Amino acid sequence: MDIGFSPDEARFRDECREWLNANVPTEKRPIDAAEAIVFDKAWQRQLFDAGWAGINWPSEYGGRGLSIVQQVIWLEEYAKAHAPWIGANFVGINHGGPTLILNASEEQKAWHLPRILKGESIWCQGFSEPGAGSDLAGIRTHGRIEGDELIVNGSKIWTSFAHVADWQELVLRTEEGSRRHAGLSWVICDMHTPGITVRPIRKMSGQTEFAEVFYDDVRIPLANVVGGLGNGWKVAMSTLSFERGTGFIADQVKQSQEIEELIATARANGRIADDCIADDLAQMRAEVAAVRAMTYRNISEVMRTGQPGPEASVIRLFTSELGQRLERMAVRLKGAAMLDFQYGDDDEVADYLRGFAATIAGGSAQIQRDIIGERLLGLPKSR
Amino acid sequence: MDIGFSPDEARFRDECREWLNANVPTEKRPIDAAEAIVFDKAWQRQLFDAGWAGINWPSEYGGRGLSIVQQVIWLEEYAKAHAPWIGANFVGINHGGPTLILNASEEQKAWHLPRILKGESIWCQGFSEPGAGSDLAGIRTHGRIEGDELIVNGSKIWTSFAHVADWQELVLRTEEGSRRHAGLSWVICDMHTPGITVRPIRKMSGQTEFAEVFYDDVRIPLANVVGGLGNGWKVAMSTLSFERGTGFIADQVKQSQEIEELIATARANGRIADDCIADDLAQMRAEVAAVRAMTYRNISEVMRTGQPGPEASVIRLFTSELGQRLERMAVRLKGAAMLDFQYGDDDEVADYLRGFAATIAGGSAQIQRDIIGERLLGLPKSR
Amino acid sequence: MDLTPNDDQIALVSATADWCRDHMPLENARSRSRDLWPQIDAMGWASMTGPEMELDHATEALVFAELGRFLAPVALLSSAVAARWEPRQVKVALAVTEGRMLRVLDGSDASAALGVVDRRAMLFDLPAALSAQPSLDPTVTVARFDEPPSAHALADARAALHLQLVAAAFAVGCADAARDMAAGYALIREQFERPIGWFQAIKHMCADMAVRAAVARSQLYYAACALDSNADEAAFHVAAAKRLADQAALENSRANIQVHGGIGMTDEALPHLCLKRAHLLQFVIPAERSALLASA
Amino acid sequence: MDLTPNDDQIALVSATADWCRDHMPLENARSRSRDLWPQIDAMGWASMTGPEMELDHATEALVFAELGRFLAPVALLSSAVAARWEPRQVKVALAVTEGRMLRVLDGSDASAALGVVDRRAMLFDLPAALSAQPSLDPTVTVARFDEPPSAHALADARAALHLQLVAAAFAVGCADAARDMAAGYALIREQFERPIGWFQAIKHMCADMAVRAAVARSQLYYAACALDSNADEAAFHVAAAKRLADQAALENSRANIQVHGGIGMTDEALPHLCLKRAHLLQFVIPAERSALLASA
Repeated sequence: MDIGFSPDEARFRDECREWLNANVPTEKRPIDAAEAIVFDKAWQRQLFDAGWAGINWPSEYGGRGLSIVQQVIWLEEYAKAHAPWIGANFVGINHGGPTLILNASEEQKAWHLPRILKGESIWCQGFSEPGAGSDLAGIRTHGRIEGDELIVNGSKIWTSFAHVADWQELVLRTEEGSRRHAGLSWVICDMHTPGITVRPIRKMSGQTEFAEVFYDDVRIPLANVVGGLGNGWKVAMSTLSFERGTGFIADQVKQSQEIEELIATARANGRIADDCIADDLAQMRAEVAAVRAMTYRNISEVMRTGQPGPEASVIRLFTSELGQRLERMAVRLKGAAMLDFQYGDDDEVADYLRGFAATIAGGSAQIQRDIIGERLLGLPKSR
Repeated sequence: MDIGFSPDEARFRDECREWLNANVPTEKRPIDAAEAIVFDKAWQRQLFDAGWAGINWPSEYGGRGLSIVQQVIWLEEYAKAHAPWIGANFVGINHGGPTLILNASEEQKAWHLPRILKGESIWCQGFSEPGAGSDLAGIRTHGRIEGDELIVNGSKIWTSFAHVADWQELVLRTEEGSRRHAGLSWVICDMHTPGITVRPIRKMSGQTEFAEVFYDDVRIPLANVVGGLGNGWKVAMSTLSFERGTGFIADQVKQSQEIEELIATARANGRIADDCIADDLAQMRAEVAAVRAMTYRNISEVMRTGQPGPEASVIRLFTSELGQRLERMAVRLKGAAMLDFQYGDDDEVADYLRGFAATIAGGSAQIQRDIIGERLLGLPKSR
Repeated sequence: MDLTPNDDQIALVSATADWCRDHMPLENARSRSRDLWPQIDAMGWASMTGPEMELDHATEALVFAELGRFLAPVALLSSAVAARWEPRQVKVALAVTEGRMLRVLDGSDASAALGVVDRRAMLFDLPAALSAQPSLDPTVTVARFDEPPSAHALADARAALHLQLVAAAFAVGCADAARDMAAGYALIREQFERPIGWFQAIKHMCADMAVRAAVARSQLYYAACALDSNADEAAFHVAAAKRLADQAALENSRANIQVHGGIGMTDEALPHLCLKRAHLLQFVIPAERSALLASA
Repeated sequence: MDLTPNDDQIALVSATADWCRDHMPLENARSRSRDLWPQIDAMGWASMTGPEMELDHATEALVFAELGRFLAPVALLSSAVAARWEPRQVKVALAVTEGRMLRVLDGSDASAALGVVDRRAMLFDLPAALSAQPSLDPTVTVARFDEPPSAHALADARAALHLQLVAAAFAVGCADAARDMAAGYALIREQFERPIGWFQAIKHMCADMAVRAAVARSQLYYAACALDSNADEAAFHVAAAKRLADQAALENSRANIQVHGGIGMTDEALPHLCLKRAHLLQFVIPAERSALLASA
């Protein structure tokens, strides 16, 4: 075991850093949704042109075909350089693309992957439904096969970027009368198809980043099914493990920066003289370090076996709760200025309010604990 | 609402205090079990003779027939005077006796209650079994009716004072083939009956206060059944509410004393300079005060309606966890001297180790939360 | 000794709840009209312990806990304190000080604001027109003063305890509201083909909310009685009530959002209103360590 | 960069576990014979990073976590540190200092004790015969000195970090042992006609144990590597590992007793052995706030 990097890797890190130092935009990512999308697309294109998009994606689809460690190095340097959040490209880059790489046909990959990397295709998710949040298998949106098309009816919710997306990774029921995990399919849905209505939902932090999506006799070609009809559950699950390979890196580096900033703030405003504050900061600094160690262990596991270990679910749960504690500390240090928050502000209070999602979205903390108890410890399934 | 006491009550409090000041033994309750039982019996007799036993028990059975508030005042003054724990008389006074008052026949009450108050009858419990801890309805110990006797076989566990007890409140299955709550009976078992074997169990704190009890064709007269054959569950539950009327007072006063002692200790050894210690102490002092308020609310409810409110289960859960936090603070303030603990010591470490029982015995913290969720909030039963 | 409300108090609490449900439902908390305050004023809540009604703090605490459940305007807190210790018939805004900075909450139509500096209640004079902005709590506006306006201290030291007590009562109400919302949702929301309240993970989260609310409410009653009887340890008991009520309000509000899942994070659902109110109340005389550790 | 054990390390850990299961099972922890130490010594664990074997701290940490799972004698910690920084072939007891008071743990057949004073590792000379008594941890004896005996500091400042690291490894093993005991019991113990591990209340308690153990173990690996590479921030990483490992050991031990219920509170069951060991390890160079907040 060692925590050092090879000379090649060190050189690669230097290259990342140099390019980022020279190219990270000086202006902030815009808050306005319409301006943000223009910004996101331009920045993704710039990354692609310079060879920084899809570092560990296959080179035949526009990626660099490099190792996961290089991807990790890139993400670490990216965060350290305070490069902008990839915003609207998030789902395509971190979720839709990886799912296609693992499950899609040659045609599907050849068409979609380069467009994702270039920032030409914006993707959104379509998993959760009003009646199926933590219980993904409770999906009721359904597609009836008619000729070579699916006729889709139903609705999805909590879909980020729905109003700007070109494509959606849509999981729906394609076998009438099927129940739970059976009879689901994972489909590429063109968001410009007639019959789709998007209703934005405002968060308690003021943003309207996510939306409800309604499908009224929406026609999707059967050719857009990924991984075969009825295999939707398997396809959706396959991405989770890909996502968990490097998906944690960005969060981890962000938390490393946050804890140092919090310590600096507490030193500057004198609050660190309160031992309770100091001890919480000390504790979280140890925990943030441990998350990096866990993430490295997980990546080492992927390199060794091609699969993240079962402890990926531990990272997910622990990171989400640690993130919330960091955000709580940030507002605690803010004092009565917290009262001045209003919708439209993009500060520690907005982060804190948005951060409630961390233990809810993508499987609540309760579901994560079930998974850990059942998969890591072998306890009996209660559901 | 008011927190004052009437002039009569204030006079009663003075009487309690005067007598206790003059009569509380100067020597500590012995640690040795055999010596302790002699001590406990003598002290109980002294209390009875002076009119302090069974303050709110009916006067026809040797009690004083006074109000629950007077009982509360007595218990408060008792604890403040650092009067000895009633030890071996605990089950008879706090559990067996109250159950008899609510459920037993005239003959049973007339014979047993005065003996309990005088310290002549030592009682022990017989509810839990190796296979039925939190799940009391899982009881398997059974009694076969033969003539006017029950022939009992099975075993009980976690029975405190089993080795010194004269009588046991024994809950067992008297209907063959019955399941769960049905077919149980609550029986007075003479611990000197042939066929009873007691195996002491050592706690992790070193004491052997509790034991496993085995029944091998033990004959108990049917006349010893309390509340009717097959009504054991109802009889056992009836006591819980009685117990919860005043049962919390002694704990509460003890915790009030503990927190003041902890604050004094932390001031004396300088540890209070650590804000984390100071804040934990401040928090627990607030919580101890709240427990008194909750206990008073509960007693007020009993006075008003004859029944403790459903929030008695809240007091139970909160007090047990608060007690553990107080004990943790005590060992934290002890520092490395904690390492010197050995079996036989009766100090903060022993209290801490014994204190694990608080969230396990008499219904685990998990069961208490189920009860609160179901009975207070009306959530669906999960078991 | 009696820590249960009597029949009169029960009737008053129940009438308060009825009025709030009709005139000030939580669903409308974000869009309250300026006419609401005169109606509230007419109900007399802002002068319960004042010279006309002369009710005790125990009754006031019971009613304010109920008002707190509906996230009633925070100027009720400051107005009630002013009405008792320096009687006036007008709305008094709530002041929060931090260093030199003064924040005036819920200041519309108020000519003064009441807050506490160094454990002493102060009345700040307000200019005729405040430049108020939206605040964290959507039911409240905030106006900031870099330098505090002219002010005078209230003569009686108990005024600060009074403000801490009614703020604690509001927090208890907030904790209750969050608990009831969570339990109500856990009963009707289904996942995995069962109400989510069936699952111990949710059930125990709700149970802990019930525990926090019950603990805080009990101490609130005791503290109110201690203030009524001018007990020596009133300052400790009120501080203890505030500490436990603040924690119950904040932790219950957070748990309520978690129980609600996705819908709990939206602006249109109600849980965030409790959260934001809970945060606001933390700034109204938080219970200091020293007050809790002071010898009686 | 690789934070997974290699094949050699896996084999070594597995051999360690096999040996412990055969020669030092947890069931016998209270009645270990005096012959155990020579056997342990023969296995070489106390000199893994010493001049003969020259293994790295990463390998040592892996093995010590395994030894910690079986609550191996605590003199292994001090002996391993002494063997590396001041090579000697004898058992070195573990010293815990508090003010002037020195406690020597597991001192039988030891002529010296190693502990840390002001972040500096010290070797204390011991008299020929110690008046040792039972301690909180039934596997350990304690001898008290009101005034510390003669001592000298080890030359290399890293010796103190080394002791902190192996103590963290023991704590990680203790946390693992408690987690596995709890999960194992939750699978076989039935209540309400189901294994108790079916209930979310128990399942989530076990899940949290798994999280704590995984977090602490990861940081242990990182800290060991940082010490191996003499990284500037090694002191921080070792302190972080100790803090998280201590918490995991103590909280998992407590949770394990709760999962076991009544049986968990008895002397004859094993859970209390983990609890008592966890408490002991808290006193071996606890991670200070200042070390965790120090700039790299």
